[in-house]
Amino acid sequence: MKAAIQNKVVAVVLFLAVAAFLMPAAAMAEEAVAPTPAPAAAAPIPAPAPKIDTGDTAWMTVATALVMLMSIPGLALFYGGLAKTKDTLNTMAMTFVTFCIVSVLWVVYGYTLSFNTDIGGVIGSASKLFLKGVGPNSISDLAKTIPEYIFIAYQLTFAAITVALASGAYIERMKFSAWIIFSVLWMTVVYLPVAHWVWGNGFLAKLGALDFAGGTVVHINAGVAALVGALVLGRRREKAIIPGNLTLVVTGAGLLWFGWFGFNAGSALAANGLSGAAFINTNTATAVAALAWMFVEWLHSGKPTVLGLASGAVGGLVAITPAAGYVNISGAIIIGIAAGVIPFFMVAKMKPKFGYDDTLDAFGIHGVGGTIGAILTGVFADPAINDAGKGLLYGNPGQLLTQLIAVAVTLVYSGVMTFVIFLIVKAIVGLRVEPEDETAGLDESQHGERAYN
Amino acid sequence: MKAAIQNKVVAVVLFLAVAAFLMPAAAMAEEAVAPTPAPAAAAPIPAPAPKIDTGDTAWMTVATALVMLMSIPGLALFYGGLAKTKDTLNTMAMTFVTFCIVSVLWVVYGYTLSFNTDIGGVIGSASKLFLKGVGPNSISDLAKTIPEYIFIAYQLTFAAITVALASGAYIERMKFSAWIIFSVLWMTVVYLPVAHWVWGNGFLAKLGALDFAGGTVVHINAGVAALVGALVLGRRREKAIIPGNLTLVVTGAGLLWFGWFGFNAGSALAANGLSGAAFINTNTATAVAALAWMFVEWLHSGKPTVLGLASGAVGGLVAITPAAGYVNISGAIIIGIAAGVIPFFMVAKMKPKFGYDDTLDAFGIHGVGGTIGAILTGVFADPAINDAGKGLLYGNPGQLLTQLIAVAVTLVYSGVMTFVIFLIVKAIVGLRVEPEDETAGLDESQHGERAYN
Amino acid sequence: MKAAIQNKVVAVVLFLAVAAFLMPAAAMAEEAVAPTPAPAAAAPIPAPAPKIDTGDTAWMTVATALVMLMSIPGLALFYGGLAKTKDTLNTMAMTFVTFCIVSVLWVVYGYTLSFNTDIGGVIGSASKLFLKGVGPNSISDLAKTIPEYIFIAYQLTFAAITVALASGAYIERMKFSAWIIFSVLWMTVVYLPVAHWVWGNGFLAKLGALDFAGGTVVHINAGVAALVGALVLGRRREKAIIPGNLTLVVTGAGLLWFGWFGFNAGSALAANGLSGAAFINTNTATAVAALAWMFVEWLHSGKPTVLGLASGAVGGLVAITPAAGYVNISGAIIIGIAAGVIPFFMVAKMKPKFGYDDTLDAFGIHGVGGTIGAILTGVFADPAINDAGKGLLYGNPGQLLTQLIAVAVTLVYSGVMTFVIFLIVKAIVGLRVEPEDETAGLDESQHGERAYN
Amino acid sequence: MKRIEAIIKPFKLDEVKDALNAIGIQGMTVTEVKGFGRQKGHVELYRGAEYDITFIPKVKIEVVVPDGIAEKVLSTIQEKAKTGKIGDGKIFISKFEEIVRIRTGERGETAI
Amino acid sequence: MKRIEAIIKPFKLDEVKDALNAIGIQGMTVTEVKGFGRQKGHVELYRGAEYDITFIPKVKIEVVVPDGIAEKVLSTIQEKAKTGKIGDGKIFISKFEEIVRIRTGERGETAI
Amino acid sequence: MKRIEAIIKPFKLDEVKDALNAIGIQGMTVTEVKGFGRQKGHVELYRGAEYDITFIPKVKIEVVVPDGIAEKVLSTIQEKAKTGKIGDGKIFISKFEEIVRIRTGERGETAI
Ligand SMILES: Nc1ncnc2c1ncn2[C@@H]1O[C@H](COP(=O)(O)OP(=O)(O)O)[C@@H](O)[C@H]1O
Ligand SMILES: Nc1ncnc2c1ncn2[C@@H]1O[C@H](COP(=O)(O)OP(=O)(O)O)[C@@H](O)[C@H]1O
Ligand SMILES: Nc1ncnc2c1ncn2[C@@H]1O[C@H](COP(=O)(O)OP(=O)(O)O)[C@@H](O)[C@H]1O
Repeated sequence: MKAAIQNKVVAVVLFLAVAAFLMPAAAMAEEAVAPTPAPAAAAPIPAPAPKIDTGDTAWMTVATALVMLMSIPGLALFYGGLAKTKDTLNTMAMTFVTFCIVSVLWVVYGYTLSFNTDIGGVIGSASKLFLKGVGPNSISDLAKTIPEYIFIAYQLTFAAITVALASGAYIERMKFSAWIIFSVLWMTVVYLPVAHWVWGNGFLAKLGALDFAGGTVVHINAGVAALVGALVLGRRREKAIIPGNLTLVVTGAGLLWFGWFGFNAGSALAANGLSGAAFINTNTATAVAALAWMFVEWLHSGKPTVLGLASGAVGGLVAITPAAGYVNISGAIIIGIAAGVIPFFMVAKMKPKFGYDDTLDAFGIHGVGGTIGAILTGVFADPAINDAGKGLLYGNPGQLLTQLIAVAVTLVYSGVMTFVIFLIVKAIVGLRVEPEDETAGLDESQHGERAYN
Repeated sequence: MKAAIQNKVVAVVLFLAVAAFLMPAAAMAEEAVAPTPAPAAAAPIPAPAPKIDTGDTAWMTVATALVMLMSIPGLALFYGGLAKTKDTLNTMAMTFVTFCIVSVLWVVYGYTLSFNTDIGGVIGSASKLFLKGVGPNSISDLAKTIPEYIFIAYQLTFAAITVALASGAYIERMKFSAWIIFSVLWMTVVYLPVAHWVWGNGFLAKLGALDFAGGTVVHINAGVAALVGALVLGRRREKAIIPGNLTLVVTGAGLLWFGWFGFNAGSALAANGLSGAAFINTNTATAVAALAWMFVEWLHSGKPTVLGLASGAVGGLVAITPAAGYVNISGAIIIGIAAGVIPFFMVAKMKPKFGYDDTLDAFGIHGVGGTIGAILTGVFADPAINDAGKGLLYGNPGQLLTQLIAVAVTLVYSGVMTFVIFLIVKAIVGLRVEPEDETAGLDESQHGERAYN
Repeated sequence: MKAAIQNKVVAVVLFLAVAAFLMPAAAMAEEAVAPTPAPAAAAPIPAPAPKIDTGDTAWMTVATALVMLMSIPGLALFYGGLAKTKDTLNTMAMTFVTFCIVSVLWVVYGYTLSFNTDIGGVIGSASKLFLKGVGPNSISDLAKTIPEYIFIAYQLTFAAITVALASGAYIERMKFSAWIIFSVLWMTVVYLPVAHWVWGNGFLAKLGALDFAGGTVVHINAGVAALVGALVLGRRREKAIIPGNLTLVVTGAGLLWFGWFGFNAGSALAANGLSGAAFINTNTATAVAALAWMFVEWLHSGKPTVLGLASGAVGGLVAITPAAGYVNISGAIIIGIAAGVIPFFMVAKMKPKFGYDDTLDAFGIHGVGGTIGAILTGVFADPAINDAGKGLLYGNPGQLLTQLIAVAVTLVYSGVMTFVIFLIVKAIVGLRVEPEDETAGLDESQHGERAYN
Repeated sequence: MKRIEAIIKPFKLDEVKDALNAIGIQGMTVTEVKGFGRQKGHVELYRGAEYDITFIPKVKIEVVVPDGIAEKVLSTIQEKAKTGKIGDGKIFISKFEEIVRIRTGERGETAI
Repeated sequence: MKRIEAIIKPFKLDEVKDALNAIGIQGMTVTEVKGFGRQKGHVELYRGAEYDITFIPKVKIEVVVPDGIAEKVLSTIQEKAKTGKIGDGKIFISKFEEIVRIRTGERGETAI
Repeated sequence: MKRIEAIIKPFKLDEVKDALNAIGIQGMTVTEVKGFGRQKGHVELYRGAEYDITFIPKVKIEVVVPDGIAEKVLSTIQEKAKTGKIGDGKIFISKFEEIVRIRTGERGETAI
């Protein structure tokens, strides 16, 4: 038994090394895809000469800490509280371990492959492995008023939570060792390229796709992975969501909302009017979505639930993410309504119909919400808020098309790759725990712990 | 049953619309009250030419997020943990839903009616409904170094938590639908004008009333509403406070303390020496009050309780709120002592005597604490800390009088209006849940959920 | 009984007063120790002319709030969740009350004795008792771009958490009154001088000891106090760690990690490339240590525990603390590995051997982790990151020696003084609760409360 | 001596307890249980989707009384715990051999 | 009428419940308990160090049934709750005097 | 065979358990309960104001033993659980018909 585990552990470590050096190569292979170049700014406010500004640095340092908080304990609490009591710790551990894994891999090879000089629109140059050449005075071309170290850390937190989000669809049945290997592979093979395509001057950026804070890169990406993984894993023995502790869910939702200001307003990469716009758009869409979900549920199921309020809020946060720095307040309100109503019907009506077992609706909320946001950004992007984005309503139907392309590309790439990765993981350590371990709870079987004693 | 709820929901939505447009009119009616003008600065540090400063913007962006955190999950945890286990979720939901409601109404009509150009000292002009005309480059005259969007969001968080604070007096018996309607009405009819009077260049500002971060606008205002509401609602069937989960209370208290730095130091609307003074005054008064409450309780009841520490801390935070940017460290210490001792006797001795059922002492702590702070500000305001404020001790007895007037006005206005609002709510949906539902717990009856499974 | 308590309370209060004025004297006595002067900068980035920078102020204001959060609720949750359910509240109360006590004493005499003008390398001048002469425009020579008020508050939060850390070794048996008196004495007699020696231009600073954010001052200092105290207190009746609520532990660990960015990156006392380096080093070492602990435990005990992940993360945070602003990313990774592996064996193998009862391993993690960090800082300090520090690897073996001296001095001084203080406390109120109270739980016996109802 | 065990709806506990005190019952022991009977569980909604919960929270009351007043106790509980809706619960009566008061060592009826 | 009490492993509860429903059992009461027997507690690891936990979580099932089907219930529980490992638990059978359905006041077998 | 049920103060559990092990008791089941008796609840203080708590937390121990050693078990529990203060609790002894060990199907004394 121990031996078995040792092998698994070794496997993990080995793969980690391999992955690190396969990547660039793997990346080249895709070069073909790269289309006609055309500049696009990830940081909407162009900063003339690179110079560290203490105010922008102060804000982005805090923003980075805020996004870290979204994972631990934010998402860990939100997901952990929704899991059955006997699976609470395992659910929290999935987010915790993933944040740690990505943190390490990011400084080793993640940052350089996603945000270093673009290679053919597909991947970043490997020249900054282990942050080679980066020092306290370095500044990235993608964030010209803050230390590169902060930019690296900021992007790290996005990579980490994206992987962690997918876990919501896998909990209550997936082996912890399988999850660890999945995190390494998925972050490497899926997140890095997609982040590069959209934010690292990759081909989607060059296409002019708008994604202020991660509708496609983060939420659609993770949402699709969630769906595919849930299908490969299969259904749990006890289907229901039986939230072990809803006070944790409310706490987690609150911390996510709080941290999301770093996520969205921080994506301006500076402290200015644009970050201000992203801030108030985020709060507005979130509040609207929470109320929308609550009222729809009230009419539909007869009672307004606390879980509904929290779910709607998260739906709103997700949907406003790509739009936060592009739309005006009316746009934010409309996106909020859509984000409260559509995911509700998705998880309450569609899911039971289709019958896939996405435990905590990572697809229903993040996949669907992200898609809503990405598309509506193409509709409501208001040049008066950010001249980098002009939507359908403001006479630029092309933008909507671009958005659809970006969504489709992410959807297909993430879907296919996730499937492949699951097969690999299955081959290495297997995917599901033993039936008896599932009934007894994963806290006991995977960690030998109980949440409450 | 469903139909019944539908009607209620509709009612809510309708009123929301109505209120939005009645307000300005309603406001005019009060014009008479407006006294002789006389300038007064809400933001104590006058910024010469309006220009966005990245440092101030960084701080105020974070401060806004911090005050948001005070509501969700801060106050939700503090109140939710004190409620009986069977009422925990409903208590959390009250704060959650109110934050969402106020967030929406604020951008629709709240901001413009309270902080837009003064009309006769009574209300703000309605010209910025839906933030009309506000953009990334807008700057408010009330905060000349940060984007108006951030100023709007910052003030939003104050409005939201003020309404939520009152819920502490109503929990364990009030219908959720009644609370929703109350939130809409009270924020509209009570909070908006009072905030305008004190901070929006309204008549109290012109009178020269000092309220650095909300002793009158937030705490007295909410505290009086709590008392009046508790009297109208009547007593619960099971009187006791039986804290369902004191670990949530400690967590909530900690997050409130943390967020309150944004509340008080943020009220300098800049990152400077004054925000620094407000910061250390806040921490000092809070610590002193927590210890004062603990020691008094120790002597009085034989044991120092954790709830006592937490309650004292909140009392200190409340009392230092109006004074934070005006007094020196000795003033902060004295205010802290008063805030630890007086509320203790208020809730431990007076409340049982009077026999009103203010479940979580929203009046005993916020109403009383806010009054202590508002009055002592008139005594200890030290021009060496902030030349905008000069108290009795520094040769300006008039200030004390002004403070008393501000307290009295808020007290009467909030008291009367809250009473009227409760009658209206009662007429629309009724105030209390059925007796059986109260015994079974509001989580089950109002939301169909249980905190722990 | 009540009388008894009264006397105790009086004793506390009295001592508090006495201590305040004994200190300077007591300090003089130690003057002899002071060695040859030699300048050393606590704030690694020398700011030319003292002038408040809004960006630096914004960051340091937030950093201060973040470190406050580490104590309440961060540490309170981490420790409280690990305690037995019947001792949870008492454990949380220890951190809570200590933060309050230190907050008050700090503005009374703590700040001036540790950070005011150096007297013979041993203690600070008493001229700023009650912050005399400090105003909104004051700036400390030790932090030239932020208001002195913020610098005072920032250092306050370090003093508070250092005392609180030691409680982890004492819980489940120590009288609450004894802990209160201990907090007052230890902060006064141990923390103030040591902080001055290293950060207040005391003799260790002059020696050139490197301690970026508190490896010696905070963690070794508290860790040794923990060990000595645990030995004096003796073993508990029920030895085991039986974590009452591991969800609180994960939450606490997350908040500690989050707040630690303020602790480490904030120690640059500015928002710049150095704070950026400290930030990413902190995150990297923490993630590596968490994974290291988890994998070692997996191999050693057969299962990766959630408690292991959290413990490793804290170990990493501790170890990187003194090094954060001096080492490069490779240094951070190596320190992380050491911090994950060594403390694991310390608590899993050594502790049972030695048989002392350090309940929550305050020594095993903070004492040991702090020592690892302090020593490795002498090895890996890279002048390219911070020219104030040059380690063995970069041709300066002397630094390693200096680090060892600093560690030894702290170790001996803290150890001896803690022992003396425990004898004094024992004489005043006694150390341990009654056996029956220990079995019944300290929540009931010390506070008359239960965590969950 | 008889032991009377009743499984009732939690929110009825206080009413039943007060009524039993009123008729002079010396003591009582309460246990939180869950169960099902005619009342076949209920439906809960999470995110709009329905899930069946088989077991419903109940409380079990145990009272030990002298034979004489058993019937009285029985009827008191039955009357107070009754809502008329299914799920009201059951009362079990059994007899047992001996009772001891730990504090004093008394046995039999005096120990009740 | 007989009362059958079984102390079983928690994760076996659903299986046993379904089996009992299958043979037409009307109701059941479940209590969370902890205990030890042959299975003398277990070892838990915190921070790598071992600690003995004497009591292991179990659930107690109570079913009241007419004498006739007692044996059937007994064997059903025994078969479904069995894993063959120690710690499987015990079944206790006792009889009692009377049962009352609170809702209706019915007594005896009809009240089960 | 006899079933001995004791309601004791929680902090006495370990002492009683160890004493019973010492006299060779094979197994035991423990349930958390709350109750009142002579000891009429207690007062708790929240924010300085007093509130009555009727029910006090207790634990119920159940031990099934051969008739022979019942008395011994009884006196052991009584002695170990006793503090002399009210609230010490009660011991109930009842007999029952049959016991089955789930793992093996054994019945009667051998199954204890
Ligand atoms: N045969 C039984 N054996 C044990 N407990 C039972 C039995 N029948 C009912 N109960 C207990 O009584 C509770 C209420 O019983 P139920 O049948 O739902 O109400 P009613 O008696 O009104 O039909 C159930 O939840 C269960 O705990
Ligand atoms: N003599 C006893 N009296 C009361 N409960 C018992 C007794 N023996 C066992 N139990 C209960 O049954 C559970 C399982 O018993 P155990 O002896 O461990 O399994 P097995 O019957 O397979 O040996 C124990 O945890 C305890 O709760
Ligand atoms: N008549 C009774 N029926 C059921 N349980 C009882 C009865 N009397 C006492 N108990 C239980 O015993 C516990 C202690 O009893 P109490 O009377 O307070 O102590 P003492 O026996 O020392 O007077 C009570 O909390 C209750 O759980």
